[in-house]
Amino acid sequence: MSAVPAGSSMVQKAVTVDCRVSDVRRHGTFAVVSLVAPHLARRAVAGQFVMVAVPRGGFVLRRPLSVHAVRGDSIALLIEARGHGSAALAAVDVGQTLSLAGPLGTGFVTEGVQSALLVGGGIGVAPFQMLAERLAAAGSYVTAAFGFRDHRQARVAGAFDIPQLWVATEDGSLGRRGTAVELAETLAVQPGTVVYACGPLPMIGAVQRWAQSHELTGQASLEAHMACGSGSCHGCVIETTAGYLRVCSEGPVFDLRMVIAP
Amino acid sequence: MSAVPAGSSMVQKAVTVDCRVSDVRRHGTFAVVSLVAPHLARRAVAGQFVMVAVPRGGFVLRRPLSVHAVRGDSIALLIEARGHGSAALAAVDVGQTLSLAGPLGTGFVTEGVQSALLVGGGIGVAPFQMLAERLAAAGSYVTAAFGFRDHRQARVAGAFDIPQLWVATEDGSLGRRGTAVELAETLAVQPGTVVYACGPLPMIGAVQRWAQSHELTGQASLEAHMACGSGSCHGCVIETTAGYLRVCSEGPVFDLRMVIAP
Amino acid sequence: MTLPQTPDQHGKGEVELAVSLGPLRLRHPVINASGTFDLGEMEAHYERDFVADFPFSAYVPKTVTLEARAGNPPPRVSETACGMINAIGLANPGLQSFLNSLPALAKLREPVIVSVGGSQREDYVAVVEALEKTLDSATKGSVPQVAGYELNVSCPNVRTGCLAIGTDPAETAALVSAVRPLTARLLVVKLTPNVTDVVVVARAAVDAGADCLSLVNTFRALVVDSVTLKPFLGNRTGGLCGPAIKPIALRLVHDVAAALPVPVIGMGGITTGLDALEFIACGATAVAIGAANFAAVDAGERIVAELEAELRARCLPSVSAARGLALPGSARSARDA
Amino acid sequence: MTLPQTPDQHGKGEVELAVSLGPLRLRHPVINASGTFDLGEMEAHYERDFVADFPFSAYVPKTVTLEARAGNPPPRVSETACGMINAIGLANPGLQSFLNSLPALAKLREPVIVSVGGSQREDYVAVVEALEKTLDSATKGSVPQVAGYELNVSCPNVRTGCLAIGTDPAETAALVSAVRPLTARLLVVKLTPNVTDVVVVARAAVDAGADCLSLVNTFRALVVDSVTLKPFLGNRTGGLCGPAIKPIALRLVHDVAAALPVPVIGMGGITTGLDALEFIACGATAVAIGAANFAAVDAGERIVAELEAELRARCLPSVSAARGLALPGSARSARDA
Ligand SMILES: Cc1cc2nc3c(=O)[nH]c(=O)nc-3n(C[C@H](O)[C@H](O)[C@H](O)COP(=O)(O)OP(=O)(O)OC[C@H]3O[C@@H](n4cnc5c(N)ncnc54)[C@H](O)[C@@H]3O)c2cc1C
Ligand SMILES: Cc1cc2nc3c(=O)[nH]c(=O)nc-3n(C[C@H](O)[C@H](O)[C@H](O)COP(=O)(O)OP(=O)(O)OC[C@H]3O[C@@H](n4cnc5c(N)ncnc54)[C@H](O)[C@@H]3O)c2cc1C
Ligand SMILES: Cc1cc2nc3c(=O)[nH]c(=O)nc-3n(C[C@H](O)[C@H](O)[C@H](O)COP(=O)(O)O)c2cc1C
Ligand SMILES: Cc1cc2nc3c(=O)[nH]c(=O)nc-3n(C[C@H](O)[C@H](O)[C@H](O)COP(=O)(O)O)c2cc1C
Ligand code: FES
Ligand code: FES
Repeated sequence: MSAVPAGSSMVQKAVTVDCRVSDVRRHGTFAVVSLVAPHLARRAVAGQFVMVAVPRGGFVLRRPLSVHAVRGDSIALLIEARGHGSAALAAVDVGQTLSLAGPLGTGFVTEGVQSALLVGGGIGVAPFQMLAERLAAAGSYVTAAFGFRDHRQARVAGAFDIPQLWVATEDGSLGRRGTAVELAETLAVQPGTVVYACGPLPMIGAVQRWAQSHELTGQASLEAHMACGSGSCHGCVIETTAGYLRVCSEGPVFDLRMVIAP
Repeated sequence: MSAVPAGSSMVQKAVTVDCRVSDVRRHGTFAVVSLVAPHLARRAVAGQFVMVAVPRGGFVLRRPLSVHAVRGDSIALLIEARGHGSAALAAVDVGQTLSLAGPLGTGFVTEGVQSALLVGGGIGVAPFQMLAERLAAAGSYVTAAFGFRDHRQARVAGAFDIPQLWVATEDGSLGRRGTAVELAETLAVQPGTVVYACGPLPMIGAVQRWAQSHELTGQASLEAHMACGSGSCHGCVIETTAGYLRVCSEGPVFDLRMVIAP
Repeated sequence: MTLPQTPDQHGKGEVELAVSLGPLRLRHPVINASGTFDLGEMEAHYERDFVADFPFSAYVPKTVTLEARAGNPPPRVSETACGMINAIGLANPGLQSFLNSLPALAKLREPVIVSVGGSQREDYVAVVEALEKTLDSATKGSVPQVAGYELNVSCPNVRTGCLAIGTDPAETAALVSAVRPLTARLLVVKLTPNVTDVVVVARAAVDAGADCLSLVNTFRALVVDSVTLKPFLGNRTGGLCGPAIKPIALRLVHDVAAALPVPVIGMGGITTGLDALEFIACGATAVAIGAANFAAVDAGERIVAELEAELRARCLPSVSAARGLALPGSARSARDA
Repeated sequence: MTLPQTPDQHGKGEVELAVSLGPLRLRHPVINASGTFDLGEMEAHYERDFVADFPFSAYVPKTVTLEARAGNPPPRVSETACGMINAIGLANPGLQSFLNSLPALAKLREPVIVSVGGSQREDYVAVVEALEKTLDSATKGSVPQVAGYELNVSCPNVRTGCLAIGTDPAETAALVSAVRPLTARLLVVKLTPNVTDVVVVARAAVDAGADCLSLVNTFRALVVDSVTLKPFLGNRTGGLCGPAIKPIALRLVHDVAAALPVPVIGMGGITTGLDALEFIACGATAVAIGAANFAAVDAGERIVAELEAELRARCLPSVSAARGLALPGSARSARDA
């Protein structure tokens, strides 16, 4: 398989660590879970993920979760209770221990970006806090356009601290009515802006078409069901212009143009 | 199957109830878990059990646990962490909810007993607190002989409040050295005493032989792996002089003479 | 697993739960699996009146054999990861006792499907013959409505017959051919998953006259005693069931429903309404609840309620609208509903 | 599960973990299952030096096929109750790429067992021939110690060959007969559980010259997409593995080990040392770890350590002393040790 690493190449190798939950904040069905993880905090690149063991019986696979933010020795995960596994993870309490393996996957490329537009939908926004901070630290001008189903889902925006953050909801119950891409459309975008997309595949497709029509380059972080999280099992492939690529090791960040979306 | 109910016939029918854990006391690897369960507290006969759902993922069967004691509106369970299920049950905390189905099974016959000797081994002692109280309330003179492996296991005796309670350990590390039956042997036993036995099958066999040699009648509470706990599945049979009988419905209390023990 | 949460769009209107197993109309698709719910015992042990308020749409008693069977030596059950294993060995009081118990079931409003087992063809024949005779001569109202038979050719826990029949298409066909002329009632054959190609056996049963197929019975399995390191069950091996086997059972139901035109009763690890719906999507007309009855005595009605809610949440107007959505030919998706 | 807790009585003395798979001596019985642990990827992603510090006693790479295979359309994996399902479809870069990767494995101290797959007999033959040629002509130290081959005739996720071979005793025998003359190395045949009688296929493989049998591969299964109610996996069906299947796998290993004189590599849902010991009690000489590698990258060494502790706790001096305790002939029990 001709692996075409599209995102930032892995800088640091992964470790498995037991981490103490130091803080939990809930925003609707989302939880921001902070963990004491000096090792991961030092190493992670924005866009990388950790494989987290579900702290309940009956589960055999870890769940991939993006690094949402790094704060000193801690990292934060932003978790949406979707299925059984994420529900158990979002329900952890302060003082509990989670087993994390990471950092894994390619990260976003943030070097030499003058202006960045972060387009996210639903839980896809998770890695954007860290990305926005890293971009800002590198001197980029950062704008974020988040799209949600409704005001309930939009509560997750409360977990973010990004100065230029715009929110839309599909039913118009909060912010502008429409999708994240429709929202982005309304923003004044400088030429040369790099687009960062994260969300369900149809949304990535919409971002791709929009970016192409505006002649913008971009990076997309994709989701897939994972087993190993580290290239062993070939379980997490998605279709790209370069054939099937593994989200866990050739991704999750890919060149936006490579993604084949419906 | 010619069912020969050997213990007290079921007086009250069972219900399924969610019960709040109101108190947990730990004695070594044992936990005394109190639950607010007015319905069960009113209905249960000493020797009956409840089927308790394991409050963790991955388990499909409930676990049978004897009613250890009744205190007002509450019942107490005495749980030894043996396998995965009982470990999860013994680890519950105050405020949690457990699902209980019961009371189930035959209870001990306590009527018209002048003098009672309770012989128990290991976790088999669980139902004896309630039994001792019911016997005492009915005017019986109660003596208990408990046998344990060592002083660690013997810590469970701390969960009991029976005036005439004697303890032996196999390694002599606490109380008399020897088995529960050897301990019983040393006690002055009046003719006509009713023997109540509860514990592993080999111990029941020893009690059986001893009772026979002293011409005492008795009742034995037996253990078996259960699925339904209420007669449907035929999963919990033990061999008796009347053939295979279901511990959950023809037992758990059987006439001591019926038991076929190694 | 997230469905669009727009309660305004659905939740309205009636969801049709009734289904037809051939000529047999069931008020909803959820029945009990043989050997896991004994109506008499449930009545005896629980406060609830299970006869008047029966949770399932048909009652399948424990498999009946010609002679009484004591069953296998204990231990007979053990828990495994997300599953359980049993080696009951068809313990049952035998045909005569079953016939005697029929009047006690007369008040049951739901139809009964009698599960029949045996070591050889003649045993099955004798049981069905005796039942037909008894039912034909019974005065109205003195016996329950026996709607059909389920031939259990798939119990892994008896040494002779049963599984030996169910793993062999010719034996299965011969058995069905022998029983078919004896009754006009619904003839169900309960298939074993312990075969290389379940469709071959299923087809043999249908070609020989079966009206309906039910699957799966349990998977032959073994539990090791962790202390002695010997087989834990008294019978050495047993049958695995419960959520652990659900994905295999779904595949088998899918294969049989895709290949054959008769209705299928799907089972294996169903504990929720969504599980039931998955079997229906794989082509099952009805589903049966086994081990889940042990976890909760009200599993049946909970699963029916959940199934209704799952259909509603997907704007599916009926069980039939969901049936077969996962089968090869089906272009529809629940998303289109 | 309670063992006598008398640390004074055991815990002393060495426990012999080494076992022999025919001529192949392994320092302990725990190897990896094909397709679940890619040494190159583990090295690339994790800080630890897995080559120098290899947790398993032999390395089984992902099944190699003659040509590169892209594998099945996604999604390819999903979690189930106490298990997981996969439909990778033998995605692998093909024989030539595998040959090119051999030097990178040269530093591995443990033997390699090459898993070989294909759609037809000729593919297997071509792969083994090419490997034999490469290995024979390689300068010492430039390639790893390839100790044998595992013929994968049991992958349920490819449309042609593989499972079609493994479910047919005659096809299996023909394949083994074709490969046997090509190599003096250990010839393992990996069996499928998707058959009526695994012993028939196992015997065919042994009679045709297999030195060793490994089992089980995954169970054909299906997961329904809860939103669309269509099959979830891109390949529709997949293979179930993990703790859910352990009781069935134990039974199959037990049956094969009881019937045939060759060593068996047991697998299916092993996540702890006790699980491994159960397979050994059922007659396995070695055991393989599959899905458990996904839950923890250090599963291998943890299981070896736990296995040693379990043996010690039962006063069993060696793995061999535990082997076969659960088999029909064995009068011994771990309690007697
Ligand atoms: C690189 C990466 C980063 C991620 N980062 C985050 C993050 O930061 N925060 C976060 O909350 N999530 C994140 N996710 C997603 C997260 O891993 C999954 O949502 C999570 O594993 C959900 O698993 P679960 O156990 O709750 O649900 P499961 O029960 O496993 O199902 C989860 C989801 O999987 C799909 N699914 C699984 N099985 C089926 C089925 N049978 N039918 C239909 N759909 C099915 C559905 O979409 C469902 O919502 C990330 C995923 C990837 C790959
Ligand atoms: C009527 C009745 C009343 C009871 N009352 C009490 C009580 O009051 N308190 C209490 O603590 N317990 C009581 N028990 C026992 C209790 O139900 C079991 O100990 C409990 O279910 C243990 O289950 P577990 O899930 O922890 O262990 P499991 O993992 O199910 O194993 C529990 C025990 O079962 C045996 N076992 C199961 N599987 C295996 C195997 N593969 N190999 C070897 N052994 C195995 C072992 O003895 C092991 O210790 C009672 C049992 C009955 C029948
Ligand atoms: C304890 C027990 C007893 C069973 N007895 C029978 C039986 O008598 N006849 C039969 O056809 N199936 C019997 N079965 C199999 C079930 O009917 C059902 O096919 C199987 O358990 C799979 O469903 P489940 O996973 O929902 O339990 C029995 C299963 C269990 C667990
Ligand atoms: C993701 C994945 C990929 C697999 N790939 C292969 C393979 O290439 N060749 C093979 O023989 N078995 C393959 N298997 C099967 C395993 O080797 C093993 O037989 C099976 O998973 C049972 O063991 P377990 O329950 O410990 O996982 C694969 C299993 C999984 C989960
Ligand atoms: S999850 Fe295993 S290769 Fe990506
Ligand atoms: S546990 Fe089912 S009959 Fe006793």
